[in-house]
Amino acid sequence: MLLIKCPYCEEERPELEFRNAGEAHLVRANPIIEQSDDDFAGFLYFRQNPKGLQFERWRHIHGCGRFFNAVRDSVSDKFLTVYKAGEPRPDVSKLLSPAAAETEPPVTKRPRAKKVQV
Amino acid sequence: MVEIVQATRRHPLQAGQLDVASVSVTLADNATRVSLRAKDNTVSALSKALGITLPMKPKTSASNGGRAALWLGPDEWLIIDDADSGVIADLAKVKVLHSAVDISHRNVGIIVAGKGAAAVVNGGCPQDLSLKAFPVGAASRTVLGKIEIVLWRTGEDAFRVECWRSFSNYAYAFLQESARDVAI
Amino acid sequence: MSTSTHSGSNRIPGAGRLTPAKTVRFTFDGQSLTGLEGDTLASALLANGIHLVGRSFKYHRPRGILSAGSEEPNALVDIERDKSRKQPNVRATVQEIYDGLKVKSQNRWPSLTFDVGAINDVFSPMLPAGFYYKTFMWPKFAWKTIYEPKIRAAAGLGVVPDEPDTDRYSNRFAHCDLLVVGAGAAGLTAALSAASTGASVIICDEQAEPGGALRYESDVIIDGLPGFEWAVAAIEKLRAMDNVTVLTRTTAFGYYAQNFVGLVERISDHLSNPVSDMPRERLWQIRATKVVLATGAIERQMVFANNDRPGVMLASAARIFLNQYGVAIGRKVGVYTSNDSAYAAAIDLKRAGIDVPVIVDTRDNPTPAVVDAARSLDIEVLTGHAVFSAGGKRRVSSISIQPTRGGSERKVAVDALIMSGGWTPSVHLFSQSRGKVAWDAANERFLPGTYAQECVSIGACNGTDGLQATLDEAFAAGGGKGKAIVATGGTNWIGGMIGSAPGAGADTTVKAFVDFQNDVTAKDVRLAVREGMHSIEHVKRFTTNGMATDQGKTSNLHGLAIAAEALNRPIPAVGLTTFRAPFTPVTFGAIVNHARHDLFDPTRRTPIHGWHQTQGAAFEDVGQWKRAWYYPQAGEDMHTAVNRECVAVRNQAGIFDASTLGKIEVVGPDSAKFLELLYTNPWEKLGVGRLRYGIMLREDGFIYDDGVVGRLAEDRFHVTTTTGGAPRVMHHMEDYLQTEFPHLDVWLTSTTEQWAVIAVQGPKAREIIAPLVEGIDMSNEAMPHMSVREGTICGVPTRLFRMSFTGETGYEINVPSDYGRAVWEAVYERGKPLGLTPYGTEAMHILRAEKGYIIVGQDTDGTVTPQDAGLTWAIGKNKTDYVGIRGLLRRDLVANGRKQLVGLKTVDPTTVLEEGAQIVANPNQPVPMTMIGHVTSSYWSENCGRSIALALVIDGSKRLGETLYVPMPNGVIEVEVTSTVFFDEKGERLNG
Amino acid sequence: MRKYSVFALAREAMRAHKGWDQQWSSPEPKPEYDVIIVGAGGHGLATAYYLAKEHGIANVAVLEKGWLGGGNTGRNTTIIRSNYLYDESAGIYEHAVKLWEGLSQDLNYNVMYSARGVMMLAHNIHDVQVFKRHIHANRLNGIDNEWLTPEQVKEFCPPINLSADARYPIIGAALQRRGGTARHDAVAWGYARAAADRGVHIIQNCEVTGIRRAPNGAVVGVDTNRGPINAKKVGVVAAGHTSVIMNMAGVRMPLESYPLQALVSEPVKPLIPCVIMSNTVHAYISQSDKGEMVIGAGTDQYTSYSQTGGLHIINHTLDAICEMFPVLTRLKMLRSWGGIVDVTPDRSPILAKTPVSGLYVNCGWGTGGFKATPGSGNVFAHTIARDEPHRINAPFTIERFTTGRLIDEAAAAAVAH
Repeated sequence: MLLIKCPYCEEERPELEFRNAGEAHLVRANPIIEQSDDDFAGFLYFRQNPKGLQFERWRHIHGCGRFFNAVRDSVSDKFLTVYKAGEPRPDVSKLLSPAAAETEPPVTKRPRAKKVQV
Repeated sequence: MVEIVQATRRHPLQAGQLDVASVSVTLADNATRVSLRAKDNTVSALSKALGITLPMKPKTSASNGGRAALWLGPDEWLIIDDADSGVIADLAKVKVLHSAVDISHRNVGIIVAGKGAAAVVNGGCPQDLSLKAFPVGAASRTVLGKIEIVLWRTGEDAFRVECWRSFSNYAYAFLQESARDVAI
Repeated sequence: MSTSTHSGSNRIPGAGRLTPAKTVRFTFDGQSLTGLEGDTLASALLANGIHLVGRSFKYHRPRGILSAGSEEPNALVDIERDKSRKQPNVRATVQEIYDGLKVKSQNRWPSLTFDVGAINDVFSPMLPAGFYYKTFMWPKFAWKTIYEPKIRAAAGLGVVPDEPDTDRYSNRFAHCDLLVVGAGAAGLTAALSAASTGASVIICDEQAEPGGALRYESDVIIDGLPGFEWAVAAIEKLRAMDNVTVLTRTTAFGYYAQNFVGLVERISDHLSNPVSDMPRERLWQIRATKVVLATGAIERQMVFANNDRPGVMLASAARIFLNQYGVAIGRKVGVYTSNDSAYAAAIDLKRAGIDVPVIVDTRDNPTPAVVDAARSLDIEVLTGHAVFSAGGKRRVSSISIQPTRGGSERKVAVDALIMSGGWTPSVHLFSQSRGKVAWDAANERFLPGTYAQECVSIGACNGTDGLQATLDEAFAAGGGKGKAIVATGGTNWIGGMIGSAPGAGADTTVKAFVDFQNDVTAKDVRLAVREGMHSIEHVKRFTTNGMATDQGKTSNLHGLAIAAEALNRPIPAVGLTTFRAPFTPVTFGAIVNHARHDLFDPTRRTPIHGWHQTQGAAFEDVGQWKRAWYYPQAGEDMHTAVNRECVAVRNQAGIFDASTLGKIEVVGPDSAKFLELLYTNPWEKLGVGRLRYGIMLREDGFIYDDGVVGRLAEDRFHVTTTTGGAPRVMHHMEDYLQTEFPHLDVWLTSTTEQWAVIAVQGPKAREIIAPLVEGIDMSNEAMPHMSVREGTICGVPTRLFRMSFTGETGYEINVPSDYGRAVWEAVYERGKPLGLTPYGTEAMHILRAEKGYIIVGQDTDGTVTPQDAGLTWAIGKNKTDYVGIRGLLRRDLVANGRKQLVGLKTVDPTTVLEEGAQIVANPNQPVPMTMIGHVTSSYWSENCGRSIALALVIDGSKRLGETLYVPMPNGVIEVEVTSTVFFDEKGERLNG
Repeated sequence: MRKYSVFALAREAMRAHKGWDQQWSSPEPKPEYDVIIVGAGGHGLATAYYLAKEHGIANVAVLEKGWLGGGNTGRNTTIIRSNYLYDESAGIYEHAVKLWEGLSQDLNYNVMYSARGVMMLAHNIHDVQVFKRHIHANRLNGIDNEWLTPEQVKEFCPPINLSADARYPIIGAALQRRGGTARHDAVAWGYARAAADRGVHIIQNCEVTGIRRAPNGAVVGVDTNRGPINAKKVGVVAAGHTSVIMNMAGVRMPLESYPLQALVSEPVKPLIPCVIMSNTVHAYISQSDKGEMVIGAGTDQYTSYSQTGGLHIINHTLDAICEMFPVLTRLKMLRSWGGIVDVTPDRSPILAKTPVSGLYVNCGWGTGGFKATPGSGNVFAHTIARDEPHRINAPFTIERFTTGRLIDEAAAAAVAH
């Protein structure tokens, strides 16, 4: 059972309180109706599924209820960081240097949540 | 004309007797409960109407008289009014943007009290319930066995467990079973 | 030498720590025996001179007791408290005895001493590793009918109980700063050190007493006290501290991600009469900031011919039986070793008055000091010698000794042999934590290498030799201030040999056991290599080495060494089996703990459930809910009851408990905008007080859920979902609200359980409820079909919906749940004289099918679009976005040949189709047939006087009037494709 | 190849089994092969075997980064059945079952295919509807699958809890009698031995690090930790690592890799005579020839390449098992382990050509690939040899995720495996 830091609850909580919600930073096109077949299939089904750093969504469903993003190493299952929905994709190179790993990414006050970020 | 007979309330649980001395698992009295949702900029107006400063820190609560506000999420509070003091009416008067939904009948409260109360809850709740991590007044949505609960520490050895009514028989039975173990 | 007859003839007065007066009676295979309180079954059996305890898995060879701990491969027994509490595969070395304990040996017939299965030992040349892959292939049918049943009957050890377990099991989640696994000298020191800093500490040990090796190390002095006394004092000190939890008889079995460790505490297996509330075992699920592994080392056997004979035992085990339990394992005990540690055992035995005729040491030049110590007690020491074979069958009777380089053989009579192949550090938990082990070539052992978690290994499991060094290391691991205490003595963990001993090498055919329980010999490992199994994983799987219930604690390293030798490769190049949880086998009951019986899964009941019960309703499971299915009256079967209910609804009225329907309150100024995006339907223009049936899609365009939505105010909607769909719909809505449409000012609250829902449907519905309602004008004009009003009923607040899932005039009365039962009863009392009839979900299904209303999940299956389901009308024509809008445009979703929902009428109106039956256009084609659809819903409709069905059929909407066929096992059923509406096609009854 | 038989065994018994050959050799890789298969699991080895046996293409290398059969082949719960709903699925799984039925003899290796029956329990009306839909579709497809009443369920599997007081009482079951289990390692070894005998090179400890392409984009070989190896055709059969390998060729896949855990109990005398699966209480169980209860359930919720999962998944799995078989609570979990399963959005596999010429992929078997091993290898060999899919695997394209023509067994059945 993983221990996951919720960026809203500001502490680590047991995995039982969370639900994984798949790859993060997928872009729902706007207007979606004009998206090409291939692009739409990419959005709907095609995934990075990386062996290594994975950007993924979680929901603290049995906690604060919020969706948020995380960077996790899919080999060690260790979390590098978590960040609120709508915040930009963190710079992985910084996360990987040990010094930077200690500090959390800057938290903006109540951002517009949005998983659409590249 | 048909005479209208006033409908009476019926609690979903019939309390059973738990014969362990050190810790008790009992039903809380009926209470008025509101799921309150609001953004930061309306919190002060709502606090004023409620007579409680809505807590803004995760896993905390605030209470005043029979009313308590439990932080459940960054825009969500569970208001419990044990005193039936008109909390819904008070909120209805607030004009600022918010959502207040009456969930008095949705939830059931169960009180776990006595020596080892934390261990009883830890029979099915995976959170750290040490006083350091979960001090008196702490509140959080979490899980108990296979259900979701709201857990509120009302004393060093006292917790209030809130769950949805159809899960209350499970929660009650679970806590009793765990209490038997803790009392060994 | 005098003996105590009370607790076994081999009990040595004055030896051990048990109290001679405290006797315990137990039986073994029916034989009544006496042991002492604190005995393990193994020590009590040995005290009574019993070495033969079980039979091996494959060859049924007689087996005794190898060890004194959880690594035991041989001494597995069956323990029976009563019929429901039989426990197979119990290690005699772990089970403590209690008064009345009943023990049976396993895997033998008819008896332990005479076992027919032992014939396998004779045929063993035909049964080498993996023999079954090479035979039993012909005749082809025989595998299933002859070979496999025979193999299966022969396999397996114990027997599963006949009756469900009456014991309790429990669970505890816990957190601590430091979890210490192992309460030997290292673990205790680390725990004391950490506890002194105020840290919260949990320390566990699988034994009943603390001390680990201190229980038998007779020469240890710590802090001025004999080792074991120090350990007892230490554990008492820890127990007395508020910040420390001491768990004995507790095994840390699994080390999971992020320092999550699973422990099992055995609470009552050692008690004669456990109290009823007492769980048998307790699962501890611990999250530790830091874990200290002080798991020690496990002694290995010597791999030589017939090393499995009862009476052949690990040297440390003999020591613990003597020093802890006061038991002599024999009168004349030989010693076979390849390292120093066995000398201490020999000396302890000798000092206790046991004859130790010889120490056979494979080394040419052992440490002089230990040899001198032995010789000073008149023990013969043969260096550069090996035991080539053990004699005897049900108990070792002699050993054959030869110089390792060959030479004349000498036979020495013994009644027990102790052996030491050296010590294997217990890196199991470290490996489970995803740490990488490193090969210590000098000492031929794997040690903790790279750590993956916040964890540290100390003492023997870390390869630390010397007691003082261990204590220093342990003290530092605990983080205490100051210095570790002073200690002397202790076991030398270094040295020994891995692989086959002299006389069991590649050129021999002897049975030198590597894995005792699975009967894997050194030659089996070599055969695997010869056959091309070059990875240790292949060797392991081909020979089953290390896969028995002891999980290879004594065999893994030997097997690896033999394979490496045969491959002529260094050990690390052959690999090491990764250790997986559990460390020792864990009872299912402990893992399941509370989740049995009523706590297996919540049973959700509506506020009106009790009433249904009083009416004798049958219930059906819908997700976790129990729903009233039908209400049989005296003499009625289901069919009759359901027909009666259906007719009553259409002719008078019915009352139905719809409380399980999911409900979500959508509040905020952007609510309508939000619903526009989540449903196919338009919502902006829905008036306050009006209802609309909504369809929700997934992004792929397939139907996800449906339900009626009411607008209570400009900024407040009451959304309903299907019963099963409620949680996922809420999650789906939150997902879009939080991450795709966060600019909308909307909040969602689940109100499923806030409201009890009482549906009253039928021509008399209004007449029945109107008198109970206050504050609402229920006239057709003021409150038409598909509207909602708020008022009171029976004096309590209600949200009154005028809607119908039956096609009749209908209402759904929402009242706060605690009032549900009372309002239901009031409505029923009021309606009963008018013919109001309670109906269940079965009647509800039929009534809606008569009207062609779909049930999501029954008439749709996750591959159905609104167009397929005939719900094109529910899609907002001018909408440019909603979830699923793009998915619906995909090529295959707009192509011809999709399955569409139609009605079916059987040509014979009395034939009711089976739900799930397949439909073909040509019934005369050969199998495999081309299927063009299937029946989704099918019922006898008493109201229509015939059977009715809904089906998904390829291009169904173009087939109205066509005849199709449903081939069943006993004949083909002819059906006509029809509209989906079977009753009141114009829908006039809704507005009655 | 030295033939295996009871006579050979007897002969060898007399000379201490010194005469057995290596079951497969461990050759050094050649610079070039006709076909490279990436992944020496059951599916990959079967592909190589059928390439050699049925298509005359024996100049094949199977590259394996670890040890053969060490991935999901050696980590699954060995359930075999073909009672799938859709014609496409029924086609491929039934093709496999037909091959299973003669596989030991074909390979001259006892893979212990044991048609003990797979029983899928129905606990509610929805289950009944779903299973009956399967049964009728199977019947018209010529695949055995029958409905059992609760009494027949009990008769077929006596230790099951049929009590009406059970939380989810059993109200019937679908039984495929030809379903069952096989010995997973033997399948990998049997295919490896038979393929090697026909000249296939099985190269273990050889990790593919790149897919080499010609300027026109076509595949020309692979890079490995043991150097480059040329081949005009490369078949990727890498299960949980498919996304990683395909990414080397720039092909993104509709796949996610999840940890799937399984466990066995200590061995006990025969109790459970068949395979039992329940979707509603969610677990499955069978008893191995050795006597161990072989138990599995669902995946962990997050993607991972770690081959480990959480204890809570084991908790839930055993909850369900003990609910179905209350007599099992005193059994003990002996081993638990995890595999990495590659899951497609419709839970059906992909066996197809790819947008890259000469590159073929066989993946997406999710939690249930073992049962398909012979059929999958057989039609994949055809696809590679002829550069066009076999009739049976033609529907299992990558393009279906663009057109929407899914083969959604998950949606239709709500049953895994």
